[in-house]
Amino acid sequence: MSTLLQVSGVTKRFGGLTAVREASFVVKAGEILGLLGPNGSGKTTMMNLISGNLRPDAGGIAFENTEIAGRRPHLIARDGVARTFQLVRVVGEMNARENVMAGLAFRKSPLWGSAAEDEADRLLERVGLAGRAQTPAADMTYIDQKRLELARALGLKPRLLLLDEWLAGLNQTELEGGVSLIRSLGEDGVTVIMVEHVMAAIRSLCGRCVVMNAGAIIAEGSTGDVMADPAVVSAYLGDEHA
Amino acid sequence: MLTNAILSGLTMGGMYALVAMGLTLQYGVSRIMNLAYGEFVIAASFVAFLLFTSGGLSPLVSLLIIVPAGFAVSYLVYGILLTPLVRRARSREALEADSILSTFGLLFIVQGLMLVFFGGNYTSYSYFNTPVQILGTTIAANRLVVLGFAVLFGAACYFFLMRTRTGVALRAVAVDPIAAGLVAVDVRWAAALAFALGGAIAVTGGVLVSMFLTFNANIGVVFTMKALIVVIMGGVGNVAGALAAGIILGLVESFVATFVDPGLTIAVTYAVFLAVLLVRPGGLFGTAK
Amino acid sequence: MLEVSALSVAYGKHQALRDVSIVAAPGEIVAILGSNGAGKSSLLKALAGLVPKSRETSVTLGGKDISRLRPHEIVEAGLALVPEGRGLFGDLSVAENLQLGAFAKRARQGEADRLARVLDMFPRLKERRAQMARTMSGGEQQMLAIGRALMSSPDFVLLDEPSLGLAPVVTQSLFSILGDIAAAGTGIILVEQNTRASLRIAQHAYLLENGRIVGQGTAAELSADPAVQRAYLGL
Amino acid sequence: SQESVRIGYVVSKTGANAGGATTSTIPNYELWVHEINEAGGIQVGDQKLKIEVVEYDDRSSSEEAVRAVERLATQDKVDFILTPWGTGNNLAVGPIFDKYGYPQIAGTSVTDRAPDLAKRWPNSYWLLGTGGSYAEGFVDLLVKLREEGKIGDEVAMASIADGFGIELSTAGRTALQENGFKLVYDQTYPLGTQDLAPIVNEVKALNPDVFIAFSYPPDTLGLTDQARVLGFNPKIFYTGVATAFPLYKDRFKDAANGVVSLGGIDPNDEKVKAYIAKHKEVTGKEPDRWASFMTYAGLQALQQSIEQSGTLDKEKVSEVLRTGTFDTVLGNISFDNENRQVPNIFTVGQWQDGEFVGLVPTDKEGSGELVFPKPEWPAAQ
Amino acid sequence: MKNSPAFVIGAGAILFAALAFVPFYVDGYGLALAIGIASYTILATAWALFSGPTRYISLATVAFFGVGAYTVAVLGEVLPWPLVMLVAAINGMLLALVVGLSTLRLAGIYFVIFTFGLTELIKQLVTWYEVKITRTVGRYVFLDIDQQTIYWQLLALAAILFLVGYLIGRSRLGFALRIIGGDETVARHVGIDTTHAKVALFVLSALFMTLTGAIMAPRWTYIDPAIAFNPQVSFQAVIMALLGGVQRLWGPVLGVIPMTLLFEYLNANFPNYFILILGIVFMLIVYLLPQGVAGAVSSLRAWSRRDGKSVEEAR
Ligand SMILES: Nc1ncnc2c1ncn2[C@@H]1O[C@H](COP(=O)(O)OP(=O)(O)OP(=O)(O)O)[C@@H](O)[C@H]1O
Ligand SMILES: Nc1ncnc2c1ncn2[C@@H]1O[C@H](COP(=O)(O)OP(=O)(O)OP(=O)(O)O)[C@@H](O)[C@H]1O
Ligand SMILES: [Mg+2]
Ligand SMILES: [Mg+2]
Repeated sequence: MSTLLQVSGVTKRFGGLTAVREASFVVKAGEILGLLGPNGSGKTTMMNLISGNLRPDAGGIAFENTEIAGRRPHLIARDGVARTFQLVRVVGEMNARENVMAGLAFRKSPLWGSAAEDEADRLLERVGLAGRAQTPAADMTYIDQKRLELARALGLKPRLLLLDEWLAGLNQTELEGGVSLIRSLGEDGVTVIMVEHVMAAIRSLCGRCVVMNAGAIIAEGSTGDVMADPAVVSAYLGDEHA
Repeated sequence: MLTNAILSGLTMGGMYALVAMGLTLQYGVSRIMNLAYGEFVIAASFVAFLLFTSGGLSPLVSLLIIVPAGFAVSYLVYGILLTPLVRRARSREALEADSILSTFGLLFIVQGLMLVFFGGNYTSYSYFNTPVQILGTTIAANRLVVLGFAVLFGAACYFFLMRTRTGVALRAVAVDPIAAGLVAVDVRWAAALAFALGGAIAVTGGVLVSMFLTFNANIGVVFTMKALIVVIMGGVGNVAGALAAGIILGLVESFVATFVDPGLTIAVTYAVFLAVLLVRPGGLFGTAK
Repeated sequence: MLEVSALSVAYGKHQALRDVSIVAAPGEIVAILGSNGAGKSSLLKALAGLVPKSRETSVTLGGKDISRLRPHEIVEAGLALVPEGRGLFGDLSVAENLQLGAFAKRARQGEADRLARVLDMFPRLKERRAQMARTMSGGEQQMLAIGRALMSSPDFVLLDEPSLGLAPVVTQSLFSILGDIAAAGTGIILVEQNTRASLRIAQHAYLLENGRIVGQGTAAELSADPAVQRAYLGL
Repeated sequence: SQESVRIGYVVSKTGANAGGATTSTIPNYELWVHEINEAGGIQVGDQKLKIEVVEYDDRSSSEEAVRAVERLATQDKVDFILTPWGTGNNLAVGPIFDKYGYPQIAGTSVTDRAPDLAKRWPNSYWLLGTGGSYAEGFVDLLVKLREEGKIGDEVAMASIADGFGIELSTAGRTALQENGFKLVYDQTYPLGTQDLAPIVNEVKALNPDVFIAFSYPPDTLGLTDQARVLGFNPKIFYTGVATAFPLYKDRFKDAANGVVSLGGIDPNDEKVKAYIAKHKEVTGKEPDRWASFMTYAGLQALQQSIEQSGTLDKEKVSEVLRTGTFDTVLGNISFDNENRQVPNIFTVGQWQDGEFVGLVPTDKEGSGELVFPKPEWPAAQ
Repeated sequence: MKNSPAFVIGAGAILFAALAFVPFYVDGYGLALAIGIASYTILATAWALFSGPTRYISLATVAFFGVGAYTVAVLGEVLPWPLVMLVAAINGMLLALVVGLSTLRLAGIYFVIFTFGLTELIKQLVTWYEVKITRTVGRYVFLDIDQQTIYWQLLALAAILFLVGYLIGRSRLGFALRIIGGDETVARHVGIDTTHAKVALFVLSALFMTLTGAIMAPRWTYIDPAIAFNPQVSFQAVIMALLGGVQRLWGPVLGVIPMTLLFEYLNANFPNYFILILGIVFMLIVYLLPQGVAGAVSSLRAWSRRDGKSVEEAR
């Protein structure tokens, strides 16, 4: 598998706090990579750095062999990196269809007009929001808003999808649906980096994981190996998952 | 000349800061963008003038009447006129737009009342205009009083907001009114309190500036805009910021007038204000989002 | 005792809750189970006074009717909510958020002790007392929200998905902390997607579907119920 | 034939210009209407017609003034229109007065273009004249003082940065320089300046014999205040608009003594005394000693030209206005045919024991003697 | 059918063509009123073009308006009229570019007051320049442009504005702006160049404001900074737009017309209590029409439509 994303030596500081410290890892095309770590270890910050929401203080990020570190987010998005947010962000006063059209209208090969509407409805259906096209996003539950966010991200036709705790808050049945949705994305050839604290999902979806702690990467490798790593167990998983 | 400039700048700056502090409470905590703010300032000036000329009451004494009255009137304004808007507002933006519109109406009403009662004439009287010698320069006592009040109020407000429980509660309301309810803060009470405190400060400013500024029923908006500039430059809801911003603007004004060109004073104050925002989009002490 | 009966909530035409009745005893953990959109959050918000309840609704806490009170009065009466999305004061520091937690008059006494307990429970908060809440990580904010609710010395805490976004190791300790809190006499109404863990610590549970209570029982009974197992436990 | 004379006007009752309009314009309009109606009306031909007023507020905006005058002319169809307050608004409404043939008797406009305007709009009268006439009149006075050895060459000048201040200061600067004065301080300050201490401080340090401020009411009071607090007492202390207001006298009492400004009256003139008394009686306050007089004189001229022509026909009344002589509070006046201003006004006056006495032109009847040097400021209360 | 672009544009064209005949049917006052309405319609609509979707409340309206007026004051007697307009347009757009680029990091009230401060700065600088350099603070504009012509120019400008606004509302640019107004971070992450979009629309809206100032200037004969840069104009435009409703292109005009007529009515009937009564009326409007006039019209329409439907169902 070829390398899709290469993060090398990235550092990000907030005032005196180093949120990400000389982190390096690679993401291969087509894989679903788990990004794990205790709360406050820098996972969301890492997502922000990749998507261009933050600018690294040092280090490089190469996407398809092009340097994207510090580029403005809209350019990165057009290059094919889409994301969802840990605390959902949808445009509340727009309806679901319009929210998804936001993802379609400004990508590299934009869709507009009725083509965009049709595609938006198709994506809504894919994430489980069929028939909700006219619902204002503000009136949807948290979980539905997360679905909506995913549909919007898919609208960008991403080659790399960043999911920040997208499965958090789903109950068992819903979780199963979510897991198979992400799996199907992988089958469609979308590369995914997912931050998640739900271990069952990580185990069933991710071939490889990267684990961060206090901003640094403490483990990288196949999911099984990583989960057995004593450092990961003590810092993150706790005895229950060991 | 330097001490002159500094002193004159400090006194004017103190006046700006004092007037701005009330607005920063009203906007910062109660989220009411009070466009009628300056009208309250001027209304107090008129009342002080009236008490002085017809009753011989010193403005400093009349503060004892006018400040509680300002507090009470503001409390009622909030309770009666603004609470319905607060209740119906679905978002911060909605409340902002509504409060702009309704206080714009209030501005007209207060101004209209002043016109009816006092006419459109310029009004001016003189109190405590005695020269005081400090550091080898002369300054009018009434201006020193304003500076004193500004520092006093600034310190008191700062202490109140940062150190007292009620103060922290007011700040909490400023940040998130819904969450404030969840920690047992009576949001309506807190917002009305902050609005009324702001009103009390506004009228204090009005009484004090009436001792040396010429005013009429139409210049309220000048005070509103100046106060807004100071509030924004200091960072919304930040009393220390308002004090600092007011004094900076006062000093800039007097230095430009003394050493550069009086014709540029206002231009430079605006330029400084804009420059501050360009560098710190959340104001001097604000947190940029 | 927290007793809720005939609770209904509507958002415009949309009826989110219908005739819901639940009870919880002091020191008891009551779990509310239900799928996405069932109305769990609406239930907690209604109890906390954030959304209007229908006229028939009755909520009593220790015998006192609190169904008509405003949010701050409800906290004062002894019911604290940790809402979905946390409801922190983003621009205030961690310490100030905690201080505000004890704003209720009932919470003034013993504030220092309670603060010490909360900081023990979540050492990360101790390290970051001066940090602005907005800049804390997702999980750190969750800790702060729970800590803040405990500061009000509530008789009952309403927790809306407290483990959301917490690392597994923290989730584990959270559940054991919840057990401790309850053991110390504070009742807990727990809305939680981590059904397995919540049924483990809960004494009692309700099943909510489409805004109605469709089942209830002891935690053990529900854990054994095949329908619950299928829908919520993934067995 | 009609039962009343319809008189319309639009003035700034609110907004930035309201202070000026409420001082010089509105009370005089009210006084004039009151007097005429009290006397049974205006004599038009063989009948006495009472005045019926239609008034609007222009909210200190040129656009509103333009629209309101259109309204007066085309909707209300008033017989005559009184002018708005201020230079800007009088210029804005000029074309409309002209279009509908109304005489425009402006009592509160100072503009160097007055002569041009009178040519452009043949029915327009600019009673306050040009900025130059005030500045030059004052400089003449200074020249004389210097000749008498009373003052030196050094003059400090501050002016407000708007049309009025700039016209006067430009004319003043030219006249001063032509006459060999040295401008040790020559600065402008913007409208709305609240802190005048820096200006007074700096000027005081330069210690000139003469201080001139072409200022507006709030700054006139502020400058005087600061000069007094800071103990700046030049031999000649000249401040601009509002010095001649009763407000100034009320505010500064004895301290006003010796302050020089634009305008002025002959306090011994019976007509002047009567006007002041009547103004006070009807409006509750005294008139200012400058623009109020021109405004009122203009109203008297309008009334007399209506009476003399015996008709409400605007053409005919205008004809009389252009050519006639009128008995007014300013004495017998006729409008200078060339540029339609009143030649017969005081351009410089001084507060002397509670009255603002006209000094220049010195040869004008009733002109007073300059009190020199300006007395010390009395101790502030 | 009713919403097809051809229909909407055609109907708009007919409406504007009809409005062009207004000067032949009204007297001077009627024309003055029409001019007032037309000018504020352009200002408020142009304001809402940018501020409606983005929710950035700009108080810089009069900065552009004043630049237009001043350009005429300076060049009106020097250059032919079309050229004057062109220069005004360029000035206004350049200024908007600077303002737009410098305000990118500002949000909320900081943006509001920044734009106000900027306007005052411009006014002060123009004053200072005139005082120090040209020594003519008040400028005289004697141009032979009659009132009808001013009206027609405004009408043409308004027609172009509505056309442009309509097209933008249907375009990706308009959509991008709505997303920016909803959540700027989201906008950036779906590939919107927020800087471009915001600045482009800001400049466009400023262009219309500038031209309005230029067209109106000959009405006043005399222009000084206080007249040209009167902040009241900015406030009035904002208030009218908010009152009408900014979510729809035709919203602001629903604020402009009643407000203008209300002003006229009160001014004529209560010249001495004008402000007081205006204030009271104003507050009543705010309380009674929470969604603005356009909102009220829309809900009225929705209500009548629902009503219609229920009648059908009953049959
Ligand atoms: N803007 C900021 N200013 C200051 N500190 C910040 C800022 N953003 C994040 N941090 C800090 O950086 C650290 C890393 O935060 P980040 O959000 O990346 O954590 P995370 O790994 O996503 O945690 P979680 O699993 O809880 O979401 C945290 O300690 C957080 O408090
Ligand atoms: N403010 C609102 N306006 C309109 N409808 C709402 C509102 N809040 C919630 N709803 C609706 O009420 C229903 C119940 O919502 P609620 O948030 O209580 O569900 P929940 O059980 O907490 O779901 P989740 O598991 O997704 O958190 C949902 O259908 C939701 O769409
Ligand atoms: Mg995170
Ligand atoms: Mg929920």
